[in-house]
Amino acid sequence: MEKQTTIPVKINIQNKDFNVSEETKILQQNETGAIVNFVGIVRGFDEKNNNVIDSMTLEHYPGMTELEIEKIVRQGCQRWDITGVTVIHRVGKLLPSDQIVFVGVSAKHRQNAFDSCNFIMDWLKTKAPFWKVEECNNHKKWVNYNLSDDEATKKWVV
Amino acid sequence: MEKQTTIPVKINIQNKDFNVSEETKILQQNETGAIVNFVGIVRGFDEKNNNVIDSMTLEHYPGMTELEIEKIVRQGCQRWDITGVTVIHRVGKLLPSDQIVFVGVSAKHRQNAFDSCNFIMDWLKTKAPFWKVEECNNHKKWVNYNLSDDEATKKWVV
Amino acid sequence: MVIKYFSWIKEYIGKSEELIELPDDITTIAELINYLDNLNDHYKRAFVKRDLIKIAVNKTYCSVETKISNNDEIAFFPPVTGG
Amino acid sequence: MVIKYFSWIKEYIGKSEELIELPDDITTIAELINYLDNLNDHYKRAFVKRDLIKIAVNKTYCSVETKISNNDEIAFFPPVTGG
Repeated sequence: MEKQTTIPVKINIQNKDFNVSEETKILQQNETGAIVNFVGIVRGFDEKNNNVIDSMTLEHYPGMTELEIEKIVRQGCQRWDITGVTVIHRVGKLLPSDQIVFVGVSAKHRQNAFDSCNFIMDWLKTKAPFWKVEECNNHKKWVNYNLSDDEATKKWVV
Repeated sequence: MEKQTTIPVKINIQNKDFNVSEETKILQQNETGAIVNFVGIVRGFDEKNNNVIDSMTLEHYPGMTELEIEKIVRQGCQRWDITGVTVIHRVGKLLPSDQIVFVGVSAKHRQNAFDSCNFIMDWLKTKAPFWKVEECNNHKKWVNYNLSDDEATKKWVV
Repeated sequence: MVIKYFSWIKEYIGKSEELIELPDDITTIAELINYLDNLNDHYKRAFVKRDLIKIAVNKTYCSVETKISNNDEIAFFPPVTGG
Repeated sequence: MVIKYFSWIKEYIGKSEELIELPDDITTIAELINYLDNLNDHYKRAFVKRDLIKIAVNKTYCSVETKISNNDEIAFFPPVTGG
């Protein structure tokens, strides 16, 4: 029997901020007992290069970004029994401590919500076409990708 | 070297509802890059017994509840590099689709936030002295504990 | 000694809390349960599933072997169902 | 054929998008990269780390062996860094 995959899915790429409470309410469906939210925050310090960050600008590949996130969400829906998914990713200029990404999943049971949210976030990090440039003292630097993000996806290979 | 465990921790047992956005903001510290929130929702249907639920009332053991949650949070702080923890659990009468519990963890890196939030929630389920009574047609029924909740804690045994 | 009861144990016994003077010959939780069990049918009914019952002494989980004294706060409750 | 460039590849090449008429003898992404590489130093610099560069054809990830035609939308970009 095929798994039900026709759950409410919301995917937004936007400049504006998001409200975690409102998104949590939207994720609630009839049978929801658990919601897990991931919120990514812009950090003011680049640990690897020992740099302070004044701001960061995100660009993306309109159209492909949404398609890639849809693919990841579809895999999550097939793998876990969940009742709703929301992915919001901001683009444009952001400041330290700004919210940058929201991944929320609702489910009947909590472990499905935890695992699918973690799964979607890990794959988003390695597949969704976004690029960050960090700004500091009028100098800009494209952020290098993290090998550890590729590593993180390995736990989902069955 | 001992792990830093003096991070901001908030533990509240309360009747009133909580605001997920506000709690998310409070969790943000200087170095926070990731926040994972768990929100538990009152379900309107008891799957195991095939019962509709009109309302549910939660009682707890004042004093011991806070102590047990503190112990769990302390273990989480020792095990993962995290920057803030909030646990809010409601007591009293709740209706289906009400928010019942919030566990939020902030960290520099996302996997620590995911794992410690999951850990705290699993142990809260089996250790924190709360009891639910379900009400339906003026009939009340104490909720039985779930063996699967004991099972869930086993993944954290190292 | 303060004894607290929660959830259906509280309902079976008919009170949420009571103050008792601990008899001298009772030194462990197991002995306290036997003592309460013999008081009347309400206690007997509450302690029928005694293997299931959780015990706390001074707000910390403990076992039936735990030593107790008259200054302790004891609590009996079913497995927890929060979250 | 539309070719899109992102992040530092866009900056090296100096444009985010261009329209080219695909020469008849170019049938794969690998051949297209060689063709662009020979146009001028800007492309050459962008494609120096070509093993690192990600490729999409019609908004789907693909490899250098992927067959392409003049109606396709091609994109070249560095490993992604969102989230």
